[in-house]
Amino acid sequence: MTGDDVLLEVDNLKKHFKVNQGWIASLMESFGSGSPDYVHAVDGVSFELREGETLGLAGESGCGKTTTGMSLVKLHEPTDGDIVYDNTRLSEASDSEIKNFRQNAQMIFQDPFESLNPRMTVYDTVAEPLRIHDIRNETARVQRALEFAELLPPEQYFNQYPHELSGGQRQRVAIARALVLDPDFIVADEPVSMLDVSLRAGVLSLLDRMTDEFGLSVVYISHDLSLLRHMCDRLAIMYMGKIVEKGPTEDVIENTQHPYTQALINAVPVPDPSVGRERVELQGEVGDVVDIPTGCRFKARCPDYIGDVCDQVLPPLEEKVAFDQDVACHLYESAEGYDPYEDLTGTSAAADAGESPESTPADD
Amino acid sequence: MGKASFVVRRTLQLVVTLWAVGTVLFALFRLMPGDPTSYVVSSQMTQEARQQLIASYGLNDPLHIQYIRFLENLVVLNFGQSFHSNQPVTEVIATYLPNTLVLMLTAFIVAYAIGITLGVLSGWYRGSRFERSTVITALTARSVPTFYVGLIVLWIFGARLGVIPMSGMTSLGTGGSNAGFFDMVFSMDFVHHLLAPAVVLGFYYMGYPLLIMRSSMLEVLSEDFIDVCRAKGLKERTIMFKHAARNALLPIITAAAIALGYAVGGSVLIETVFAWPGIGREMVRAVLRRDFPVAQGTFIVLASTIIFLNFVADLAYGYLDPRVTYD
Amino acid sequence: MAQEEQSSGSIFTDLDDGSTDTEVNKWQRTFRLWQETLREHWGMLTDELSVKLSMLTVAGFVLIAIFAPYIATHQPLQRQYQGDDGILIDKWVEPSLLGANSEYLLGTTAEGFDIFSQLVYGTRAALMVGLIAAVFTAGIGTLVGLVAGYYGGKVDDALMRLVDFLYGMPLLPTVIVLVAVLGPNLWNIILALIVLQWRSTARVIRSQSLSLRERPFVKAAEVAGAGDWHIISRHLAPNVLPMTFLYGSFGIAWAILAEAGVSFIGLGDPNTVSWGTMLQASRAYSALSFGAWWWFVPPGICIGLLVISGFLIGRGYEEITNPKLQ
Amino acid sequence: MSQLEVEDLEVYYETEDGPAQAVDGVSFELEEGENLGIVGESGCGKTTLAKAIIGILPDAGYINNGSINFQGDDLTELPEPQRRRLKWEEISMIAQSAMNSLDPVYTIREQIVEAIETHRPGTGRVESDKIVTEMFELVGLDPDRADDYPHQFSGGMRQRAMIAMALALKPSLMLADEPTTALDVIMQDQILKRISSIQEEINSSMLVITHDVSVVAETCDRVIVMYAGKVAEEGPVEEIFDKPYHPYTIGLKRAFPNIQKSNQDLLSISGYPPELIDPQEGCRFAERCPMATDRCREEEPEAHYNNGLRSYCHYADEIDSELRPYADDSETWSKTAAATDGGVGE
Repeated sequence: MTGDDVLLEVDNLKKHFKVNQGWIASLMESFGSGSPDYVHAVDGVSFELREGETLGLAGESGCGKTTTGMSLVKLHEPTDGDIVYDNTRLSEASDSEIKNFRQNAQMIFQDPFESLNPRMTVYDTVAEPLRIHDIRNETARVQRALEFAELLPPEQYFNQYPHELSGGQRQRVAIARALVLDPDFIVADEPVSMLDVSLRAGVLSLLDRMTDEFGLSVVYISHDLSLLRHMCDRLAIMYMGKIVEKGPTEDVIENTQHPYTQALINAVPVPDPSVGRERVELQGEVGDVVDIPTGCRFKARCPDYIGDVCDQVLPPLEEKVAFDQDVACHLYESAEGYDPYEDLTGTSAAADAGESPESTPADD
Repeated sequence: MGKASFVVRRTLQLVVTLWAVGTVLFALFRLMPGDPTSYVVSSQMTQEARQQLIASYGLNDPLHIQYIRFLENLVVLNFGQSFHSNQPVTEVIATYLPNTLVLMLTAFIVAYAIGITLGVLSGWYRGSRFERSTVITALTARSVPTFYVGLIVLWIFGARLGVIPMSGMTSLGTGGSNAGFFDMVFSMDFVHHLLAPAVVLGFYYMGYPLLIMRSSMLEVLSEDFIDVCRAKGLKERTIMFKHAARNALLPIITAAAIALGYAVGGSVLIETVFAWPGIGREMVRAVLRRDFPVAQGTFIVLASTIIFLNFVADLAYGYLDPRVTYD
Repeated sequence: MAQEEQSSGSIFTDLDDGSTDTEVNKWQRTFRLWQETLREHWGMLTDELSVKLSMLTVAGFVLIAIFAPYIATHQPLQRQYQGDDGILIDKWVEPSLLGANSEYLLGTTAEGFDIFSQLVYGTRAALMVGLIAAVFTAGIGTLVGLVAGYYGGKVDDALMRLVDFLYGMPLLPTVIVLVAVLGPNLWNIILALIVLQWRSTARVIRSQSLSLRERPFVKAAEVAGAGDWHIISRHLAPNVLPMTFLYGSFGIAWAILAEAGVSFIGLGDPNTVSWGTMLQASRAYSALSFGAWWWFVPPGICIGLLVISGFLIGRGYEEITNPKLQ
Repeated sequence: MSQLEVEDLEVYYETEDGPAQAVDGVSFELEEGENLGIVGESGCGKTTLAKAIIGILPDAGYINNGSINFQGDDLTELPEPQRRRLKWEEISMIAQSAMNSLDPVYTIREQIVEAIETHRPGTGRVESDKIVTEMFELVGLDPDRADDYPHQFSGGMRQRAMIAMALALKPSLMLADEPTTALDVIMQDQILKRISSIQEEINSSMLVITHDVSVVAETCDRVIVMYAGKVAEEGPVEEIFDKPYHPYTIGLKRAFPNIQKSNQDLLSISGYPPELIDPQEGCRFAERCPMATDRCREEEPEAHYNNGLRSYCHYADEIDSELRPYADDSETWSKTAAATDGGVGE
């Protein structure tokens, strides 16, 4: 059902968090009097992860990229939708299937000072996953993992504690821990954002070697588009819990379609004073994900707001005519001929019909 | 959700906690090993007097009936009669509770005023000799048993120097029953009696707020906005009190609520040492005399005072910290 | 081993044959983990002068408690008789330390007991109450805190409501009532303290576990498939250990103070001597007005010394766990 | 005489095992209305330098040597009352994470009015409210929200409130310590644009401290690159980015991704910044520098001048021939002393 080399498929994933209330409020709620609010952190996200591919998840803070990443490794149970791994839907997977999935999905975190247990030596930290899945010849595997993470000679690091290591070294131990089970894919949540610039490239080259030498797939989560351009084969831009644009990195960055992606790229400062960049004045701030507006979530800030269709009809993320990337925006006519104007309720439909949907793409 | 619903929710919680304390007490006296009635009757009574008394207390009724009656009495504050003096327990409470409140609250307020100020200063002048000495005094205040300090104070100032009265709340013959409670409280003689126990109790209470305030000050002083205040060119004193102390005050409120649990214990001991006619001392005497209704009644009053003061502390916290949004 | 059909370049391929080489077994690792943590804390703890002094004091008291029979000159609860015809009870004897020619170092009480021996045997009662109560205070509190903090939701709510209820009970009066009901003996006092004292530990450990629960290294263990108990014992417990020790040492201090208080008001254990019962007796016989300060001053000093040592050890530990407090 | 002249300033921190030399002999000048950027990685001393200029060094920090001349007075010598009068009136600050740079228990208005009344005791309520409203409009905030508490503002709004407070007394020098690090890229863009437009309007000079090379490239006229407490290189922003004359700047430029370039291979400088407690002699970058020789390890480099750039490197003049041609391939950077001393120690 999925492409031959697709490792993982995310199918309309949703994750909502109940706004936390005291026990009295939940008491009142069980009597049906109070209705709980939900934070719609991830609100219907679908994408595929192919083998040996690095997929970037980009967006401002609060857009749901980290929650999505954590749902991929089952740190969160999806509220709706599902994740398909090895042709099994994880929500229906048996315990042994879950245990096998756990061996093949690992994660690297942002803060090097918090991603290692301060009370555990490097050896214990890297060996722990092996012990959980009781895989034998632990010491040899730990050694190999540390060597791959360029912590040479590995034995010297065995008995060291995290507080004796630098930020870069800690992040390498975290990578070794993620690798030791020889997983199929790794979710990396802003792995280098807390490292000094001059040290980042060293850690990033590790992630590259993982995909090239291992055939490992990486989901790279970051707000730093220039870094993502360097690292990722494909890119997905998220806004308020949904993907607004997804496709090969070069297409998404070089000929951007969605107005939000365009604003995001224009806002990135360039480390070259001689080159100017076109400044798009985008007002306001990211919307509140508790009571979600109707239609397109970017409508309040969108420089190319068309009218009621943006206001009422949620633009689906789909193949658009004449581009390689999928875009969720009414500016473009969808390849499969879906016409958003039909869903328009009320009289306003007639007024908008006149305006042809193929108005010129907004970004030039 | 607003303050109103917080108050409602918190009162609900207050009632539930009170009910829980009452139930535990009910269970304590009835489900304990041995014959529960042994607490109710005193040994010299004849057999039938004993049965008659037990019947009058309905102790042979099924448990749940007793429980319902117990709760009804609780609500209407009727704790039955004292064996010892046949006085209704509520009367006993009415006479002794105010004395405890006067002693405890004076000591509490004095202790918190001194404790907080010393806490602010020792937090600000960190590493100085002043800070080290205040911390040591605070620790000693919490380490040496309060009744022992009372004994020593009584011995030195009472027995040896005769500066303070050895016991009681008023000298004999002055506190006539007609004198109203309030004019008694403000009479010099009462203050003279109050001085020693209040000071000893205050010394015991002072340690806790001082240490909490100091660590809370240290926490606040590492915040960025203190640097910004310095950059704004404010005087050191303004930063210390207006910004640092004001923020450091917040944890003190919750700490005060917890400290109340210990405060009552302290006042029970001090009342015993200084023979101060407070409800704590009354409870101890009732327990020793196996005067079960008075013991039960005084205990419930003490516990509900604590729970109520906790409730007040929670509300006060809301006013002091704008970030609390009661959701 | 995970199914190997596609990733040829895995650096682990040649290790699949399952040859066991120098395996470091699991228990040895766990033991080393805890041993390392404790040694590290011990090192940090003992470089503080006040902590060293208080440790010496506690050790001193422990020695006295162990060798009490050899140190004490008389049986603590045995009346002393004077002279050969043995009928006269030695009451209110001046302490030989103050120059009186009596054989009692600190003199005798109004009932004719040797004060010095009572003081020595009192150490046993204090340490017994202190240590046992502290172990349970820290133990139960940590367990409840860890479980509430880790599982959160309904479990957390239920446990924390219980803690709030316990906080509603004033400590000493509740112990008094419990001891009155259960009968005045040392074990009942200890039981009453155990029931009440774990509440503050639970609340602190719970808030620490809640914050540890969200740390990436716990998430990483979860992702690797670690079970709840594995995470609690490997990741939460070692990081919560300093706080447990801290509240353990505070527990010693509170327990001793509470026992002294309960004994002082007359609910102490009649057939064991403790510093609290000594003070109660001295008050009952109004040693104050007799000026027999050698009767009621030493017990108070012993309590103060032992309790302040407990606090100082605790504070030394607190400064390790929270560097801001230095 | 330029507005701010810092002459071989040394700022040390007292630690158990000896003084940490956070700033070790830094000199630079700032003209009226100029926009100077100080860029460097963590631990290079840029924040300590900023705190020394503003006058909020922590107790453990002290100025060991050197002077900070600001509009004629040496701030290090000035007695406390005068020094305090200069704070915020002449030199104001925009802190990094406005998250906790505003006192949580007072409203924004109260905190701004406090700054005004401290320095101009006479101003009445009406006057200070007018300033608050004016400042709010200047930074693009709705004046009616001046009575909110800091926690009711979003990250971007709190940063604007910080800027409003910094502008309240129309200072002649504004010091921004990582002003946009905690913000998302779109909010950062809005804030940077706002800061530069305000700066022109009130014509105050600005000192921007950041680790983000791109932010400096877009906002500053001149740049100082700092490494391990010393100035590595200083000069106009165009020249420094085009052809730097210090190996560290060259390496740093290649470690920074540029969104406008496709498939660029990033480069990392092996090794890590040296200890600040009795650091070794000579150039502090020697350990990680591909051109390092024994001379670099013993002798401290003086300033070399190449087309307007002041760089502290013995071989600054030979950079065009020795390093620049091979600077792009990562081989040159991996055979430095730090890389070869057993394991990638970083």
